[in-house]
Amino acid sequence: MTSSKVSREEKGPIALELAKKQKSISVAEFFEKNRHMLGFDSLPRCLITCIKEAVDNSLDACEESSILPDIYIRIRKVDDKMLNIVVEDNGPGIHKDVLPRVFGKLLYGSRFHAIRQSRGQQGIGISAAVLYGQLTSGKPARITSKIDSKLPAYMYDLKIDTETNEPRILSERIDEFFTSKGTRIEIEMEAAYVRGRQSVLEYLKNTSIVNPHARFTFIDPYNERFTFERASDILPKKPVEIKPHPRGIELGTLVKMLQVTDIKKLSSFLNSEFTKVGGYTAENICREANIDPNMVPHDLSMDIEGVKRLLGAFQKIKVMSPPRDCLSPITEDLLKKGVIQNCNIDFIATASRPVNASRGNPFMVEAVIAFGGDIEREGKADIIRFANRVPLMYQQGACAITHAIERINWKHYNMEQPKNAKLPSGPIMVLVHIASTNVPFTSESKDAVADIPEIMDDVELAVRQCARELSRFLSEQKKALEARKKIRIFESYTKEVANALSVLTGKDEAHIEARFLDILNKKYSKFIEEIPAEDNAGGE
Amino acid sequence: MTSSKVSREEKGPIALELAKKQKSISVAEFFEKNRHMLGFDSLPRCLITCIKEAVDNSLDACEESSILPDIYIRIRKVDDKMLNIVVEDNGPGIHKDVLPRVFGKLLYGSRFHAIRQSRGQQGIGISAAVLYGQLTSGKPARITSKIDSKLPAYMYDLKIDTETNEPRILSERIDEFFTSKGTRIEIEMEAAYVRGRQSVLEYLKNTSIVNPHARFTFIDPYNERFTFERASDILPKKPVEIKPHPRGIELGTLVKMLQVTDIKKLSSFLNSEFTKVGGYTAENICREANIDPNMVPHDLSMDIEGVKRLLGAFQKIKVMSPPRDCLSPITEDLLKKGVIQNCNIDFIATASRPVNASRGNPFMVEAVIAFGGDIEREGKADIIRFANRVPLMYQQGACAITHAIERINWKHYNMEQPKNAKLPSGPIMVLVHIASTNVPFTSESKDAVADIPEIMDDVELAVRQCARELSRFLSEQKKALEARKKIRIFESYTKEVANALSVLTGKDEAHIEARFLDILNKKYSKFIEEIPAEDNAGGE
Amino acid sequence: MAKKNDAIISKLKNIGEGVLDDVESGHNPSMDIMTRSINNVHFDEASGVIKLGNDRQKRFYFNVNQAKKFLQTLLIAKQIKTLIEQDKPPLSIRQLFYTLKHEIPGAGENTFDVQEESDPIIEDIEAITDTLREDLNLIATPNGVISGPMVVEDKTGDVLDFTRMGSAGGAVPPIVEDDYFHIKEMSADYILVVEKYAVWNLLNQEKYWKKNNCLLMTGKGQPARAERRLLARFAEEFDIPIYIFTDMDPWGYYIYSVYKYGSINLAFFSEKAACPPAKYIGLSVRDVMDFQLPKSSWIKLNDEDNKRIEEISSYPWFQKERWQKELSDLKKFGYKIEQDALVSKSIEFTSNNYLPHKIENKEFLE
Amino acid sequence: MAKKNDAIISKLKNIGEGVLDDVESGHNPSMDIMTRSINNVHFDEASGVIKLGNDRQKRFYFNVNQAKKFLQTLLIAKQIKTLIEQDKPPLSIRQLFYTLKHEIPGAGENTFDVQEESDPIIEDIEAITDTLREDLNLIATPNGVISGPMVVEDKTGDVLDFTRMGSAGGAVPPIVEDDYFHIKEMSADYILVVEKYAVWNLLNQEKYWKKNNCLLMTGKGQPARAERRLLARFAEEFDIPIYIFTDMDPWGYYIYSVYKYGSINLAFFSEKAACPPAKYIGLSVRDVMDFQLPKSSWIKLNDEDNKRIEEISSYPWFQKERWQKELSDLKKFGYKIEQDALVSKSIEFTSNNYLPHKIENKEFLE
Repeated sequence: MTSSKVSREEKGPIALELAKKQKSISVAEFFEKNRHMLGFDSLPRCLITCIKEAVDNSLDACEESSILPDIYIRIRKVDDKMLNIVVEDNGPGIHKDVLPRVFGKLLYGSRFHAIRQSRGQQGIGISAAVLYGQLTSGKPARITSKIDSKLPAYMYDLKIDTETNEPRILSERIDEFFTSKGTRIEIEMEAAYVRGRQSVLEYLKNTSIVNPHARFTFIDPYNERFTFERASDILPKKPVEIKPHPRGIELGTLVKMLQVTDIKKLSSFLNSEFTKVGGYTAENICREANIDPNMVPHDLSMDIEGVKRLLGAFQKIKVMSPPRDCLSPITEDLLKKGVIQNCNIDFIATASRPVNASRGNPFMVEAVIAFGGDIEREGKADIIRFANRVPLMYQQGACAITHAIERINWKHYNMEQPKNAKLPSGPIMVLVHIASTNVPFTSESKDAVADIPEIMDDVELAVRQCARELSRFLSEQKKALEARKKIRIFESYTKEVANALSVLTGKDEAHIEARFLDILNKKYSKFIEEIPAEDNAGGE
Repeated sequence: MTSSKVSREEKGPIALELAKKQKSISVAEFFEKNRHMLGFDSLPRCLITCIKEAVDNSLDACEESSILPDIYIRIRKVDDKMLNIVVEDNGPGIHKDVLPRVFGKLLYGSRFHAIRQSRGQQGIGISAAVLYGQLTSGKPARITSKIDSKLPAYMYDLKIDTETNEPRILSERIDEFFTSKGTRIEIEMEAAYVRGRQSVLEYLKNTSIVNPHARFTFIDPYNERFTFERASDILPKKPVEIKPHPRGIELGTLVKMLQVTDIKKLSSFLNSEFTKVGGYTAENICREANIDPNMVPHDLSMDIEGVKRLLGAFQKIKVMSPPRDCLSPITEDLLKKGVIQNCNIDFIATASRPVNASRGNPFMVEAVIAFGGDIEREGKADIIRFANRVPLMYQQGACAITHAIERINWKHYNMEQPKNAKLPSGPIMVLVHIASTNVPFTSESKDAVADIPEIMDDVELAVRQCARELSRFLSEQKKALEARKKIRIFESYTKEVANALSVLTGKDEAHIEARFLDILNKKYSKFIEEIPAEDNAGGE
Repeated sequence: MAKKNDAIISKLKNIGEGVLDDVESGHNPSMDIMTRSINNVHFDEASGVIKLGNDRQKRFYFNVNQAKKFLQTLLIAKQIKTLIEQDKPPLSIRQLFYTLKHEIPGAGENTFDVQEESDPIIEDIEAITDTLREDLNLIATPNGVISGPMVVEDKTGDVLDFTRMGSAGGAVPPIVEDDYFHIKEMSADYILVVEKYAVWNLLNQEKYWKKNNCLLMTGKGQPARAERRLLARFAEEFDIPIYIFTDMDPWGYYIYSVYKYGSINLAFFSEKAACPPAKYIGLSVRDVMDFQLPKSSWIKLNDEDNKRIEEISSYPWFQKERWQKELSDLKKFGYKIEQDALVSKSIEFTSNNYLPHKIENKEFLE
Repeated sequence: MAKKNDAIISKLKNIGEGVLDDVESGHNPSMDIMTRSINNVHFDEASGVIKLGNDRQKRFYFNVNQAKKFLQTLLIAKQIKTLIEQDKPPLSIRQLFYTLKHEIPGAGENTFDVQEESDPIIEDIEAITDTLREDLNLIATPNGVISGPMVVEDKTGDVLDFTRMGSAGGAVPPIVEDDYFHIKEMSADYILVVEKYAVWNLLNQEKYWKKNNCLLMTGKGQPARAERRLLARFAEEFDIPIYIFTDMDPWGYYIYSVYKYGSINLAFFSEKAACPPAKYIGLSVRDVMDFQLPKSSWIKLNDEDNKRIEEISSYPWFQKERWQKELSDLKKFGYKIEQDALVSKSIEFTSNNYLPHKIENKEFLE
């Protein structure tokens, strides 16, 4: 009652007072407060996130510069809570003019506006690691980079000023000991090193599967060294940057494109600003939308109804799928090699879907099912998820890949699936890789792909295709096993039958047995398979 | 092989070219591309997210101004895909100087830096709805606000310029028809109206449970009107803004605080910049940390090891829990009323945990378990989650509340829990409310609380407390039922016993029966309950 | 005797020869087996007996569903032939089973695991060779006992007077063919077959057979082959009424029908072991009212009982109007009563009241 | 006779009086029940018999775990008293069960649902009243048949000559006490008890009893009360060897021990029905080598068999060294052999080789 009484004493509009409190928030402050969104929550996860962001950047940089990646990761224990992390690559290095912002400013990067597959995209990841490091250790990150063998290596100690979201350089000097081209980052942070399913080792193993052209060397806190060798010496084809694809583009985006273009003719605009739209297609689209192809795009942007018709025409007129070359699929062959190099298995099947698009972003799904060998026999199947060659280590239950796999009734594929279980059981490993110019993650920590219907459908189809092959393998295996068993049983029976017939008829037992075995060897499959509907002869 | 060949043709450092591509990204662009992170993914969800953001703002504004909220929500169908959404409140209104940025700029708000419980905090939500609206409908949002009955109402049509993250006002005029104080927002967007578990109606019902002081009026697309009346006329106590609590604060934050403070003496700094740290406690902390209490804070900020010792002392020296008044719990009483007003049930138990802190943020957990009545009998228990009086509608499986509840073995509480099931089955509803100055969501779409151990522990303890009460209720119910059944059976047996005894002894049957019933009525409970370990007399 | 055996041996040999012909000509070896499933069993209205039809089915060797049975059939045929040729005394079907049961080397399984496997194959061979198993030198364990005015000369030469068999009565031997069990005298006015030993025992203790000059027999529940075959002989050889007395439940009714008509399971045997003149004396639903049977002896029909009533109602030999009524009355009544329960009225009620009343008033079901 | 019955009635009445005393003094009514669990059963080395000890337990009425049994005990006591008083002929325990089975009004359940409920309570009353059930006017269904040189005068006055009982042998009556079954003559040299009817039948057909001047009996597997009591009488009354012949498996050994020592389940009855002089003639593991029993008749011991061997090994009456060795030999051998299987060596093997050899060489286990 006291508090509601206050509201009745009017002393001028409250809005005036409230307005005074309104102010802008820096994105660095925002993410400092919400760092769990970027994958910095539990201590083991903070470690993986940091390594993952650094490795992603290294791989992207090497590939853009056509260098076979060679990445070195080292973790040292500083004290009970604090770890020191080093990631070093043989990439092109980072120019000193941009280096501080690459590591010291959130939302700063080279790949945000490009429609092309890459690992990092938002310009957040590695800066977030720097942010988390300074927050928990109080210490700056140390970055060393050398961009040319003839030029010196520069070493920076830097922090992020969260109020301005700009880098603050604490020291800058030449590092005489850094002799080869590449970049090295060293961060100290609160984190924990663990083993098992969600560990650095597992992350590197999976990363190695989907990056068969990369070599990883890892020194763990106990000074043990692990090397993940290349399965291939060929760099993946560099994804090409493309224009947006008309299928799935949104009204607001289209309006904005119409507004800002310099092109004065609608059909030319369509032809040059969209991928896979030729002159003929552009004319068709305009006709379907009932819009003059010579109209000035900027004028059309004023007419929302007209733009909506144009959007409608995009759906109706058949436009070729987005080009595959903006994506960098692993290819079935290398996926197989990657898996086999890392795991002893009995069977492997792969599938890749054609390039598809969702919201104007091309994407492509690849899948692998591996079976048997050293894969854990007890419990349910393992799902291993990747997006743009990066393993997704957390939030399996929230991911479109998992959800798509769970839609499958595995019993149809000869696999065991306990009642109410969403996944099959047995020594099964399901790998799915989604390559896209813009993977729709559920959060910036990039752990789970959002439930976009087009993506889920393609994941399901790819996994089903592998499952069909596995099913054939399993049923052939079973059949072969049964056939062998049947023959063995018939051989055993035949001795008994021959003896009985010999007693009944007085004929020679050995001769009878030989005749039976003769038929068994020549025709057993025919006889065994022509099983009549049901054996009622006995009459029970 | 071709691609790796290219890498060997050196034409100056590649880093130079790469550097040219580096640039800043606007936060609006970022979220335009990643709008699923803000809860704009599936069409039904876009609708709920939009309404939720508007209603959150309205409730926050009313409460800050001590007004009992009266909120009107209307949804109209524009065409197959497009909905028109109106949310109108009786709040304080928004001053015209800040209104465009409140609705047209992401990361702009009044509550980000305040340590105090509120619904909105990041200054993202409603602007994101405006952004999504303009993206999908191409149309601006229309906002009307009146801050004083004597002043006119201003109406704005505005969009967000994503490249700059600033509002673009398309029109601004006085609305003669808007006569009472408050704010109204109208947005057109691609969205879908559905019924069921994740619907606007369910959202409003749950919102009404945790905001018993608010009235909601809802007009659905079929022109049907729903009203959710107040269960209480008393406004919740306004949460008070506090300083950070030393327990759980992070090294980096502490360093920053030491750097920027104007206070010249460490002990005074501790005393005035932290909640619940008095002069005596401040001295104790310094002593424990082995730091001179008269030291200048800024000097200490240079000595990371010293700051670490200070942080260690924060953990060792006992500091009182954060004050409860920065939070606005619903209180057990009103939670009960809210549930009972919305649901016919047989039993209800509530629990609330003391205020706790995680990473310097105070939080508090309240829980309710309701049983029986109209609650669905088949299938598993319903979990209803709330954070800061806002229902969490999506991603139940990814939420700390769910995970904490799933840690409980419900069989210990007399409830059925099928093998491998994570939740009990039966007519059970579990409600959990987390109130915090900063709820750690897993993503900006605010669907799920991150797995912070302190929060999970408190959720588990609160739910267990309710579960114990329910368990007692269930076992008493069962006991009463069994006792009634036992007496009835003994009455039946006694007729037979009396007859047999009469035949054996020749005594009067009616007399024998009467004597037996006499003992049964007087002493049955004593006799029935003194059951010896096992009945071996029969000797099978 | 020798001639009869020669014929049987030749039939058994034929089975083997047929199989050998198939093998020599490269065919999948097979045997013709009389179909004993319900489809090939019919109720012959004229003779009032359940009979096996003429349908045959091939049993193949090279067929995973049939191979084991094929083997088992040959094993049993072989064994029977051997035993007859060596002029051995009859064996039980259990002994036959044990003489053949062994592990098949290399197959990891036994020729037979349980007697339930060999029993139906013995029936197959009975049908193939058109010979009762008793003539194949096989016997089933009998359970019955008899008392009353009958004198029998056993194959052993012993003369058995069934009026002088004491409290235990005379046991039914495993083979009751005339050469084993020659009935020299039979002066009973009727034959009363009682389902349960306990009831038979009570009647025997009260010398019911003496007071009523009848033959009193029990098969101890569902009768074995010997009791059925013996009752068939009584019907063939003596022109006196035969009454069947069972529980008032579908299981009791069915025991009556097995004595009278035979059974589907042993359709081949039924032709030789049915007793068409048998009459059902009770308990029947009418009796509950007529004799005021106390409610304390009623037992609720359970699901299984009701299911069995449905089944029996559909059998061709229960289609007579009186029986359909009895079955639907039982269902309506909702309770069953066991013949033992008559003792709850009084111990002597069965012998002094119930049976004399029913016989005097000819209250039978047929 | 009347005096014996008076004593029994008085004992039954006492049960009721005790309960009434409790009620009248406001106590929870109870009865003293002899504990029949294994803890109160011991093997009496001196007499070589399993005996019931003196432990008693109270059975209370007002105790949800015991109330139903309490009621059932009174119902059965009442019924037995009534039947004796009315001088009725003995009933089977099944008949007794049916006379008492009915729905308890208001309780939604029956006094008894299955005979397994009333049987143990009959045993309780036997123990309370220290009276064999046969004297309580109750009988169990007998299964046995006998042939051989014995003449019996039955209670009916019939004189039964067991050398003249034909192929079926003479049936064992339900009550074998002297007043019912008076043995007038016994000229056998020994008594041979055979586990299985099929084996008994084969020996009987071959007139084994005549050739060897012995009494040939079978209980058809696990013996019923009458067969056990009869064997006990033979031992009490005649000084001739008694041999038990069973399968070579723990079940067969156990049947031997039941005849000889009695059983835990019927410990009260055992004192009166044990036959301490009985000797085990076979099959035993030594026989496998001695008689070269063919491997085809061996059957693998299954888990249940092995478990049973373990159990039997721990029984006090199997502690003799020879028996412990037999049991461990069986386990080591890993196979069991059924007595029926001897026919696979030759049909006459049992009577012409096996049994004579064993008896001549006194190869018994005791």
